[in-house]
Amino acid sequence: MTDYNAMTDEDFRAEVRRFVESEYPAHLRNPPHRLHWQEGEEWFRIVQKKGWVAPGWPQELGGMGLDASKQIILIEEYERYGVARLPDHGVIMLGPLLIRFGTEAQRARFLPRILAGEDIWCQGYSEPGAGSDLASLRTEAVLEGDHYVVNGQKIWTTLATDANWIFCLVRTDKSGKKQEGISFLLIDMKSPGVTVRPIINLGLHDEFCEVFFDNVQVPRENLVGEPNKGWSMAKALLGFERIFLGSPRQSAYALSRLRMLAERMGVYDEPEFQERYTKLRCDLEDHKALYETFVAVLRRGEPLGADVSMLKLHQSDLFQRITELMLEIGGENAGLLKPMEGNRDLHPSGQFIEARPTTIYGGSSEIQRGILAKAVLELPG
Amino acid sequence: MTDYNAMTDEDFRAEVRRFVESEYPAHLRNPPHRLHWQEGEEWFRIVQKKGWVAPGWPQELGGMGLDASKQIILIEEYERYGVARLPDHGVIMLGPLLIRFGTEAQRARFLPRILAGEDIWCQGYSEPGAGSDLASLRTEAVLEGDHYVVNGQKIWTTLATDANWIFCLVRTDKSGKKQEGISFLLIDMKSPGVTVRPIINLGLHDEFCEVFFDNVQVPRENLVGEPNKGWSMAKALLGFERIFLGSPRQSAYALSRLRMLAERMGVYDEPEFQERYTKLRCDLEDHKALYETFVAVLRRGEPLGADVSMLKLHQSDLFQRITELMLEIGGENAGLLKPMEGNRDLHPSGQFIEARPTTIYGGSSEIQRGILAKAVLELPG
Amino acid sequence: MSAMLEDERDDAIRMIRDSAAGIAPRGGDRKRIRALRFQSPGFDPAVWRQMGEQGWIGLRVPEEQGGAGLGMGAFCALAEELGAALAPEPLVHGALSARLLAEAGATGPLERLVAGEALVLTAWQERAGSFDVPGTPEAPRLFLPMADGAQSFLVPLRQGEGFSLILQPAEGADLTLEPTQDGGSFGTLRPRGGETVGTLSAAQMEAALEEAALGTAALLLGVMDQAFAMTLDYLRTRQQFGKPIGSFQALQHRAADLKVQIALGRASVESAAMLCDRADAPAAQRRAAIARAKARAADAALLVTRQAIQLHGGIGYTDEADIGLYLRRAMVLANQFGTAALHRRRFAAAQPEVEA
Amino acid sequence: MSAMLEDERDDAIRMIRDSAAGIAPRGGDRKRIRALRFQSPGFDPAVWRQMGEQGWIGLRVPEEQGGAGLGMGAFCALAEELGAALAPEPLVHGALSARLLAEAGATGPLERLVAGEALVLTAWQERAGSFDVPGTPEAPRLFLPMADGAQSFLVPLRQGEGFSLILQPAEGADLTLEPTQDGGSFGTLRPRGGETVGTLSAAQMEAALEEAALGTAALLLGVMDQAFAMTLDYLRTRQQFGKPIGSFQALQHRAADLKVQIALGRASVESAAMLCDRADAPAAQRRAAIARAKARAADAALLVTRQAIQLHGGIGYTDEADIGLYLRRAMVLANQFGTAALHRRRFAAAQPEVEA
Repeated sequence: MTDYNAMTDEDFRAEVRRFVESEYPAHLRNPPHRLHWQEGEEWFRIVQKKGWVAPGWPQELGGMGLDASKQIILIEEYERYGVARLPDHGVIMLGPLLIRFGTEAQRARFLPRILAGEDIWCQGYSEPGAGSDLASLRTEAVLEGDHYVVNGQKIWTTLATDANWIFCLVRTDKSGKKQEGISFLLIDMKSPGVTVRPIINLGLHDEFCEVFFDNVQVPRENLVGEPNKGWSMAKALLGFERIFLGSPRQSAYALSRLRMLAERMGVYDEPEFQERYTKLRCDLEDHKALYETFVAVLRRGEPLGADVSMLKLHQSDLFQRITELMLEIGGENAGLLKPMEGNRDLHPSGQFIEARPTTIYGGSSEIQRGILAKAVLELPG
Repeated sequence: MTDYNAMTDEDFRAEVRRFVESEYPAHLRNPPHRLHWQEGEEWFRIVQKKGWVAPGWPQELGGMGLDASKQIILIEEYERYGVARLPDHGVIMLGPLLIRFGTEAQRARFLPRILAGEDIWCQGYSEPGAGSDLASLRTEAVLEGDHYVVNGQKIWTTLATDANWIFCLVRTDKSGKKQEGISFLLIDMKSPGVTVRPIINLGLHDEFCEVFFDNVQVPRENLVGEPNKGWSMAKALLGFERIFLGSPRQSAYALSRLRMLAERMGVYDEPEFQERYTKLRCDLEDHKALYETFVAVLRRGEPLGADVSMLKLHQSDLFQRITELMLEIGGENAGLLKPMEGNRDLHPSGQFIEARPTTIYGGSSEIQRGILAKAVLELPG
Repeated sequence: MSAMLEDERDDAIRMIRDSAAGIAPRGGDRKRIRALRFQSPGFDPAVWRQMGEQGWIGLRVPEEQGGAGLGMGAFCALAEELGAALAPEPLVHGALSARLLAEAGATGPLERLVAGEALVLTAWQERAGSFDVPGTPEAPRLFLPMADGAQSFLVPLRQGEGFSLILQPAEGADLTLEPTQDGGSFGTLRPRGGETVGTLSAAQMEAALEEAALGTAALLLGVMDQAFAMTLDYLRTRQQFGKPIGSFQALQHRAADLKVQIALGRASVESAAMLCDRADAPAAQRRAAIARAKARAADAALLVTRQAIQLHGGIGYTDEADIGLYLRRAMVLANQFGTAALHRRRFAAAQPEVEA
Repeated sequence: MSAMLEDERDDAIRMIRDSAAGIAPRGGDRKRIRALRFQSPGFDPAVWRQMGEQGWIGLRVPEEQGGAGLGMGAFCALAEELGAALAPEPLVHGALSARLLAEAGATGPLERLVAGEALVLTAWQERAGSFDVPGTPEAPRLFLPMADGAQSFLVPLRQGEGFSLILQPAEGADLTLEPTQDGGSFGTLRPRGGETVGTLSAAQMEAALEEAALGTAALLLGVMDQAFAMTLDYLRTRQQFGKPIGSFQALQHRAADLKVQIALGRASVESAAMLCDRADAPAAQRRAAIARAKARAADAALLVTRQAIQLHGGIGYTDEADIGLYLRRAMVLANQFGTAALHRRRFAAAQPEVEA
């Protein structure tokens, strides 16, 4: 097995770059929406063959065993090349959780199937009544003998239609504070009583789903960790991945498309456009510099603080502002449903709509500001 | 006596215009700060001779007896010509309050002295602990025999150094809700125990003062209206004058100076400047249009609603944005304490500083947004 | 305008709003909107006929030519209501054609159009984001909304200082369609054949386009106003952290700022309409007011509808939430008949400097 | 840069911050600032000498020329601390002169300057809001800060592609002063006489000015950082409506947004300094990074200090509240060594397009 961590950063970066440049399917670069499993499976098989499915897992469990610093390089190079994100909740979210909190039996049962692409996992956290206020979730799991009986509804479940398993936060105790009494449960989506309904989003894509549980029987051994400790487990796993919500990739990509659009519309050389475009470029470069300071924290092997919220807050805002300028300069083309002239790079309305949810999902901008105010700025109340 | 209300709007406007153009002292046009009494007395005497000291008071009490519509025309023409505001709390605030809530004796005693320029009044509402939260004021008046004994402190008292009388909101009852137990008291500033301390503001001008009361004896007959009803009386008097906090004058004046500065700095014809300048011009014109809709309400003889808060909110924001652009294009000159080249029209830092408090005084922008949210948009809580 | 004329004008505006509520109720009928979108022709010809019966298509056409002879105040009020209702029928475009046909004296086609028996679209635009009419004979005409529902196209051809107007039947026309975000479509017409129905001066053409721009601003005003009303409802009812989210100060203050923008937009549109209805207003002043109104309405409508999505949270990003329909409509309307930037440049060119 | 060099750099930065705290403590000593403002020369020559003794004025001058030979990371850290402390001593301007004298090999004047025994101001600027050095012999030199405290002026005169440097004593100089908002002054010098002390290339001159621009950005970073810290304190303690005002969500969110701008400003300044300290960084990349940092710092510092006034409410508008001193300093620094707009144009010219 290759000890990637022993490689220099430069060598490892070159290795990743070679890999994607030679093997990544060209037609999948920078897709305009999250890929369904079937759309991206071709790439998954290439990654699988390379043994790179799970960058963060230990090598003895089939992962690459990369430290945070190397994982960032991997992702940077993927992003740079426009590599699509696959349904990856099994690798990114569930795997680390099982490795840290699961039983030996759970690890042995689930991890290999993730690596093999046999189980596709989705994440059941959000609920209709519990958006930004996640802890108020109400999907209930009642222990009856050897089974939990689950009733309730999840929403914003990314690509649930592709998944055969879902990991959920469920309420197992209604006494006490609302953060308590939440457990972490693994549910086979083929179980009777599970219904998935895709939600068509503003981009007219079916990326999100609702998942309904109607007296779904879940074997007791599918509970991960202790009962009623699900909330703290899930929070503990909010690790360095949080940095990626603030990655400059989306904005950098959008800015390059803004330029193409400006050239196509004949406004690129106008001083008014240049002024606004240059401001956005400066914002992006400063964002990259800020992002690097958080990467440096990870490189030093330190955990991220609550101030990482700044990254997501600023990147989503910047991404939106870039696409708003696209809409302004696109003229009537900004009203088109599809790309201009069949050219995917010229799609102001598509990029504009794609940017909308970034200030909502993954902790809305309002939530991020609240975190900053309280946890970082130590403001009262 | 002239019945001004019988004149057409056009005739009355022409009359006002003639008056200011022929009689207003040129050196007092558009002063960079509020004039002290001594600085403006010359103009007061001219107005007094004309009989125009109190536009809104009834003619039988020595006023012009103008209706709201005519008063607006008067003020529009004053503003257009750059007529300075004199210390006018007696005319604008106290007069109407005495006319509505005072006794015959109070009117007879105080109103003529205001018209004669013998009494200069200032307003004692704000306190150090009660800025935006005015109702929490603590200056106390305790009735002892025929006198109230007043102790406490007022702040942001405009031009208190010029005044010989102050009208105050004072607490006369500490039980009950904080809006209750407040009374309206007239205090002779020559009374023992009254101390005035000017506050130097950011513009290095002494427009505001602190006024201290140390066991000040105030005759009982100086109470206006019923005891403990001061709050509702003061609120009832917040009449159509609220529209003037949203007058386009400040922004229009600043915008004209922005243009002069841009020409002087050689950036006026740059497309980047033109774009931003034109946006500000559009903002101003739209503001004027919005302002006119409120003027129309007054012309119809109707009272202003809480939505008049929009005017102040937008005008102060616009004024500030105009002066921020001044600072940007002024280069190093924006750091100068005094006008450039001795030309009062070229003073970016001065205008910038002058714009700062407009989002703080007269109900801060935060307070205005709160009013809009609750009283106009009917949002909960 | 005298007080009496002003009262008459106010009455007309009130009446038109009331009658709009019958065909296109503000809050209601989004089921109809959803049923029509992404279908051909994207609107309901029966409703178009109703609009004709109401006299809306020819609202601005003089009474002696079969129109209602009303002012821009009434037209903007109507457009605002239709914007609020998301009505997909292309009233502003139809009214533009009606005005041009009336000015050119093309009685026959005008009659059918104002009756709602036909849709005539004016094929003036040759370049995205433009507001001028080159009138090039062979040049493709762009961004014709709901073009698959039109019976004919009115094609201006440059002739000296003015234009000759060609009426080309839709049948057999070289027309391609692209779907738009709001469920309608933009057609591209390669003009060919047709008959000349009259001539117009450049000034007539520009004034007509300006009215269409102002009408579009009014549509946008309706869009943002209704989107905001729906958002306020949501803020009052949606609970998070045990409270209605509208009780959170940060959202309250944002709502207040949006309200200011809407109020500015309304003041801007209505003052421009008022100016159009004053016979003595100079053309440059009218042009400046319209330009300002269109720029404000475009920017404010996009701001308000974007924020409406944000304030709706996750649900706002679903297609099934109606609030998204408002964002999509704003995206399509914002740049029609001139972008905000273009209109601000027109404003700067038309409006003499402020006096102060 | 190797890990070892990076550690050394970090140590130098830490040390410089510590030593700054001795002479110019962040939060403290605003009494000193108030005592000096609007007086001549607006700073304390004794403190200037102390700065010399600490090696600050010659921080960037090579050790073999009597300087400390430290990098821009250390210089920016120092400038940030002095900005936070509102120290009026013109360190960035003195350091600019030191660098130019060192590069020109003018040993004598350099020695006195870096020791803090004299203040030498570089009289390069001939036009407001400019960043170029025309070097016109007779042209008045503008915006010389604290010029009444200078012992001499360094006047660049255009000579072929480069400059000759004239050292002109302050005594007898034709110098006029105007007070500045922060209590200092700007001098205008009509150069006359003096002796040539060396020559410089245009590239040397530009690089030196760029360092001064970055140093000014660091000053601004300190100004906004400290103003924000004071504002947070105020938000935590000031009560209204029975609660600390910092518990109001609208103010919390605004504070969060300001924090983001400060963090971007810090990242921008520090990454530019890091680039300057990398021997292999191309000049265009360095120029772009500095331009970006100066533009960001200027805009962010004005935003933060403006909002600091607003968040302080009425008290923030009084001269006796220290928060106003920060706004005034930001007003003076923001446009020094190039405005934000100018630096963004420099960025656009220097930086190749983004790859994506």
